[in-house]
Amino acid sequence: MWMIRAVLPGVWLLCLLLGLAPTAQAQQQTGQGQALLESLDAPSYDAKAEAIEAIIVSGDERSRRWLDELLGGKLQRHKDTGRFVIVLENRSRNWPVIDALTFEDAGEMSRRDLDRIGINNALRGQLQSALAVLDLYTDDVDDRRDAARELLGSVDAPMVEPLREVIASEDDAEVRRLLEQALAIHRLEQGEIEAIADLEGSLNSRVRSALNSATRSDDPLVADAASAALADIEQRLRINSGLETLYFGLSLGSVLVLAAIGLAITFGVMGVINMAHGELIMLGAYTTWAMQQLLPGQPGLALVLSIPAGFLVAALAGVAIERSVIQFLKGRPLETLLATFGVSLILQQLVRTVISPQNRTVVSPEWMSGSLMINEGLSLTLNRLFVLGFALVVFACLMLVMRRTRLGLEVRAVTQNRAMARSMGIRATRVDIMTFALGSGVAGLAGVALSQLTNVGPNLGQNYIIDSFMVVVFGGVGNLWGTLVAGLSLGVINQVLEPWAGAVLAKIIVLVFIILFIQKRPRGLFPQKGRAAEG
Amino acid sequence: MWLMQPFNEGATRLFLGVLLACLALVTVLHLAVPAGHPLHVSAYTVTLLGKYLSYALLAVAVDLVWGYLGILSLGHGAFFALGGYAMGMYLMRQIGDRGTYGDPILPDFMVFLNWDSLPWYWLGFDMPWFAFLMVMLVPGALALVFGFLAFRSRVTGVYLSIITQAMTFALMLAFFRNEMGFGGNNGLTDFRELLGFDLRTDATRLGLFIATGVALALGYVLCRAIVASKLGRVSVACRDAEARTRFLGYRVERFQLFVFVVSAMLAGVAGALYVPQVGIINPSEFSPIFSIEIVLWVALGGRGTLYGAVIGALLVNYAKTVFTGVMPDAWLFALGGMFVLVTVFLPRGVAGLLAYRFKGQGFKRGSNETLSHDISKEASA
Amino acid sequence: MIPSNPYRTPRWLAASLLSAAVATPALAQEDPIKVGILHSLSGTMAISETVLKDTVEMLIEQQNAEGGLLGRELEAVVVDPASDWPLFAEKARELLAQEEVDVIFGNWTSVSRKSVLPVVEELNGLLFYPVQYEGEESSENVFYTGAAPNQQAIPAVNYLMNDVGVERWVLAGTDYVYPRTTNKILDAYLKSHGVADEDIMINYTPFGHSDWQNIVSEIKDFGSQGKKTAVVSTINGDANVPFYRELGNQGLDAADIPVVAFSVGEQELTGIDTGPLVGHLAAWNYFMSVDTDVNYDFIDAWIEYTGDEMAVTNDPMEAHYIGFNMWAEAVRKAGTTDVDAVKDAIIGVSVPNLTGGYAAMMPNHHITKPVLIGEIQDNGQFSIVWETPSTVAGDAWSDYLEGSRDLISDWRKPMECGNYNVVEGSCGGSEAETE
Amino acid sequence: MSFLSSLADRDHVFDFLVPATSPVDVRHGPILYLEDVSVSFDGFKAIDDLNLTIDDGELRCIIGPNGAGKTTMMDIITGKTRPDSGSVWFGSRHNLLTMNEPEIASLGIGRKFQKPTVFEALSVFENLELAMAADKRILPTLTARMTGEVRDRIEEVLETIGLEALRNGPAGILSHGQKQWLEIGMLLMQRPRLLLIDEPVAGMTEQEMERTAELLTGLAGKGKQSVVVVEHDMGFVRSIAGTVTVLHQGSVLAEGSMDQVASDPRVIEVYLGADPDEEAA
Repeated sequence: MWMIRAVLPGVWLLCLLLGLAPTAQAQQQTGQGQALLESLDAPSYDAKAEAIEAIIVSGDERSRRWLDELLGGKLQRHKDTGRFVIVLENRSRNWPVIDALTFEDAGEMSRRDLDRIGINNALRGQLQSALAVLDLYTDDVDDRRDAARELLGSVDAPMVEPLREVIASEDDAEVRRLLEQALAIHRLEQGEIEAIADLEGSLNSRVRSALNSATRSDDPLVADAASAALADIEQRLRINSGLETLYFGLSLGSVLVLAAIGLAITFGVMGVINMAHGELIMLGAYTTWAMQQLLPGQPGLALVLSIPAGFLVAALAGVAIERSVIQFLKGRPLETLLATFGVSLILQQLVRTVISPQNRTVVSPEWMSGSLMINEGLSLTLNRLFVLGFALVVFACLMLVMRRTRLGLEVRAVTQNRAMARSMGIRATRVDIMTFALGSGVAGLAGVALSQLTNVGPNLGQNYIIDSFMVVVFGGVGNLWGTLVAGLSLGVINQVLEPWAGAVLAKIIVLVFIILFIQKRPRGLFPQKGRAAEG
Repeated sequence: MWLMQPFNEGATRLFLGVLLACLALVTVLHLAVPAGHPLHVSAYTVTLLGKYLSYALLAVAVDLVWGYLGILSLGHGAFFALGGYAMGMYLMRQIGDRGTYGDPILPDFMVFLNWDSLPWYWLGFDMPWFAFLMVMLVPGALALVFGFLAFRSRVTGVYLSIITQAMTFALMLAFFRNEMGFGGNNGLTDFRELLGFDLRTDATRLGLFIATGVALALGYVLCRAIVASKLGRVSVACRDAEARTRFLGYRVERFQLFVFVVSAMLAGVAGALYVPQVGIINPSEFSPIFSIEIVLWVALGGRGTLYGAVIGALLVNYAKTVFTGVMPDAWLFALGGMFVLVTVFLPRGVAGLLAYRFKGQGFKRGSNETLSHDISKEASA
Repeated sequence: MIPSNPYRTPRWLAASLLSAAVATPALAQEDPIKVGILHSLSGTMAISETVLKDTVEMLIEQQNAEGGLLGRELEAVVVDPASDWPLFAEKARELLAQEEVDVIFGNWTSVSRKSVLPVVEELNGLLFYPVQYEGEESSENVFYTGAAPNQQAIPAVNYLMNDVGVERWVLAGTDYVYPRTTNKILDAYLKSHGVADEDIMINYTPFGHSDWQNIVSEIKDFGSQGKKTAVVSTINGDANVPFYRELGNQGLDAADIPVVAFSVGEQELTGIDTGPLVGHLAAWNYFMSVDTDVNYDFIDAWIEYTGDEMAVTNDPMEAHYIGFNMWAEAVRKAGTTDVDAVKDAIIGVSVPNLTGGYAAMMPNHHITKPVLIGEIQDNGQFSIVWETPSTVAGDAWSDYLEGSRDLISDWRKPMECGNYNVVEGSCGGSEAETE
Repeated sequence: MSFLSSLADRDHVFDFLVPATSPVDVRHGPILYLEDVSVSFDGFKAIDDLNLTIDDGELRCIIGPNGAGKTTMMDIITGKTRPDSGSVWFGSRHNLLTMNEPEIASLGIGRKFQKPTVFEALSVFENLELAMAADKRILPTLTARMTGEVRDRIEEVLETIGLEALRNGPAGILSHGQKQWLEIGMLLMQRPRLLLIDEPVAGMTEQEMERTAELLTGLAGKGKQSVVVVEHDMGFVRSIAGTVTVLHQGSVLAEGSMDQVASDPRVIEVYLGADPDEEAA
């Protein structure tokens, strides 16, 4: 293994520089290609490694494609004919394939007859860095940066010289810095103490690994220097981790807020204890899944579309619930709790029987996966970042609706004095429907967001219903601001506790805290004061 | 003597009569009628009924606080489970060296988690009297502390319901932790004998069934006695017009606390009777969903009429048994539908229906239209 | 549905609880062989267990197509324990006492097995348990067709240690008995192989844990200490999706810190976007991608049965496949479905598994299995990167726990003991007095 | 020596043993005494340093437009609401601000709500029974028995409020006026020193009003109860005479006989002129 790691990318780089790269002379006898691939189809991974090396050296222009497909596990071989093919789509039983040598369409083949040319993590790692080297020559700066980052910790003797030249010709400072560090790590591995200077202050985890292993070096000087550099890095990391925890907290909080805000309306404003709220969230999530099924291949678009769709579906479901159950339970909130609990059971089992008891896959679009790098040590996961933003937007919109629109006015009127509102010509029933639809719709939105974070399955709802109630009650029933503050603060508290208390204990502590808090402030963070609130 | 009061009530006499008759009937049909005969009641059924009865006792406890005190506790499962754990710990100690590892003191799960000695809170549970005492004291103590805090600061209506839910939820998470020393998710199981009786014999099962029935009868009488006393009337007063009751000079919070604790203890007893019959106790009994279900039994049977709670508990659980057997894939529809229909169309539950027939003592009070008052109050909370 | 179900009478609604219960005679139907299926169809475990119910039903169908067993029809008796542990015990009792089934296939979680165990032992039934579990148990009436720790965890760790060169270990699991025990065994095993204390990080999370931010970043940090690091995950079902998503988003790819999971199979992956997970590992005794004809036939049959082109198979399904065939074989051998006869007959029975080899029932009621390590592919399948040269026999009592090191289990006469203590030379514990 | 004899004397009550609920001390005249009381909800001043003195045995009417703070004032006296500032004394011994509702109630301050609140699920008889002045701790309540004298007392009150016939019916079925009376009856059962009565004749017929008027005037008097009536109905107020206090925006606007206040220009202005914070509170 080690040997290959050493040789592989270097060789690749060398032949690039010697100019026999994918533009090289066209030795197009498929014979050679066949032979190269034959050698790939070897039992041992060492043999495979050598084969890969051979492919690289061959400078065959198809090699890049081959390596990519090999990496993706799509390069396969027909058991009987021994023909090499590239699988295009490998989900059902018969797979469309193209010829691996000519890249021409080869119809469909049954997965029974195909042998995958397997690689393992070790090989994968090396292939990646090999391909990374290639990317050093693309025009896109970001690709070059990623490539350079990929090379951290995988530089070796034969690469050093060529890399130097690359650095010389590289115009992007960031890429240069990264490559310098890559070299430095290599030099450090050779025991060069000066190398440490180049690594100081880098928060990149691979750099830290390198330094860490350097601290175990036999040369005491190197060891000390390394640990010194490390200490400095750790220092910076501490600040980072502080920020990180805060972000974690806010992100968890935003989830809680999203889940609870719909409840804050149905429960806080209408006084309806909707136990099916969780299932409405679930419906939103399933809508996202459905949209992605309808629009295969473009998860991003599907996700965007499912925002209105999710809202609608959940809202309609809400209306159905309101008409069929809740309207009969006016002024009996605790009864609504019981009835809607029944509804939630039904909805869950409905999903199980109609769709499936299994979880469904919801794909994250490109622009929502990965993370936004603030610095080498601190990066914010994109999906959560989006959810956080989404939560705030939803909240803002709700505030607008409640404060600025006719509906909001009527809602507040009806909740404060039904009879009075009626006599002033407000159609209370209609308002009820609208309010409940609104709350449910928001739940649907929560579902859409949650589909990006967690399971989309029949149990999705149950996992959030209790937390949601906690948040609303903690924040003060009937107060949207309360819900926002409560959700975010609970999230942060939880995440701050977690590192030293552990996940379970943290949650318990939070619950106990809520209980005690309610003792102190029986009406939550932002209670409604005055006689109106009294029984 | 106030405890004897209920025996003068027609309704109570009727209820006790039916209950005891059923106990006798089942016993006879189980012992006298030969197996295979269509009228034979199998040991399986007996245990099942025993389980239902312990649920019924639990429902009575909940109805006492919800029906008569207007406190909707979504955390009574916690008291039930605590009682169950107290009993479970006793049963675990009874296993002695017959566990898989043959350790004379430590339960199996402690052995393979490398506990070298019993944690302090397991001490004494080898003595039945102590364990049975704990069955009531532990839930009682929790109720006392929790209730004291809650009622003192006048947490009412929905707020109270939600924090009771928080309480049981927190306890569930806590008991899931293996460090707690209660067997974590697996809980306590593999029980062998209770007071020297082998739990795996039908005779013991019948005994447990009868014991549960008697416990239910006693619990019912106790609750009726409380309800029929002046204290019961004060509770109803607290339920319907808390402020007014205060201005009459009653310390509402103390009355609430008293009834709450009594109810918690009853729930504990129910749990203790439940465990040896189902053969396992684990944190899932703490789950808020279970507590909500209990409330549903009461609502379905008819809130504010103790016997209604009993009917509700029996009906729902029987239905559950039947459905999960007859329509495994669809039983949740049936159950869910049942809850919806009853709450919407039978606001007074099954008891409401019965009430049209008889109009005896104890049927009048606490029927639902009189509840509208406190509920609209809860609405504003 | 269940023709012989006593509750079928619509009377139940009208009739009071007792009278109806009284009117439920224990019908003893002679003709069909009754096979009880005890898997949750609702509640949290339905996600994993429903397919197992379908699997057994399919196997029964096939068996009947081949003319049943001993010339008798097979008949499935399905009940729903609803992921509710006490209900498991109750339903087991119903199956054995009321329905008088001849064998039960069922359970997933350890706790459900533990709650069923006393019932099965008391009523002397047969239970085939298809899921990998923590070991430390051997019952006369239970047959463990899933993997014991030495058939999954230990080989996986060996692979990581020797082939991947991992030196630093994160043992992450859901807080219940299976991960606890497995991690204890692994901890002991790793230490015995010279892994230092500070190179092992153990972490437990509650069921359905959905917020992994902190833990993943801890792992990330733990992994940046200059030693090759791997995560051994015993995280249970539902919690995996958010866990893997977080891994992907925080940029921990398999090349840096591989995760080897013991509870994530094809079924679970259907709920995950596997794109970011390519290269992470799982250790099982069967993968859908196993390249044998018997497996392809099984898959085809399964797709036929479910009518879903995308339907996937997984390890517990294979376990049921093996268990069912073993039981059928034993019944043929014994010429009767009588429990005791079958119990004796089944030891030593060996049937083909789906990976091209054979599975044999050991005297300790565990079976022999090959151990496969697979890497997750972008299509939700695993590509097998390593497998044990030969099959491994399941070990009821781990050699790495001092509590059970000296215990062995052998249900053949004359020993007939699930926990024989070779040091004291006595059969300590449970079965001693029930003989 | 006298100390020893006092020890011997079993009826002697030591000062330090005198409980807070000892008879109210009215030697200095006023039985209720509010000074500079202020309270505000979310910035809105419901009571704005209010000063009010009720003499022992006095019958006092308090009028004022909505939002004048009448009900809030009652809340403060009965301990339901705590003022932001000011002091409230019952007699010259009891500082009401240090007590909770039950304590205040057992001191002998009874309150009738604006909206008649009786225990609708309980029978009229039971309503009165609960109101009865008695040991209201838990165990005594649990074991309480219906004695002859209790029964007599209840019958007596039933008579006063004219509900003998409906004795056993649930209070829920009573008419609005009857509920008002029942509530007053419950106050009487408490044997209070001070009665706070909020809008007693709201929704009553003429005759009912007259009966109520008699009832109230009958109650008040030296050594008996002092009565504070909050009422909108001028006719009724005039009919029961007594001193009238006009509240406006949380403080006293005018005080005196009905005729005096009726002729007071500011009062007229308040009642006729549109009030800025009509809907407030």
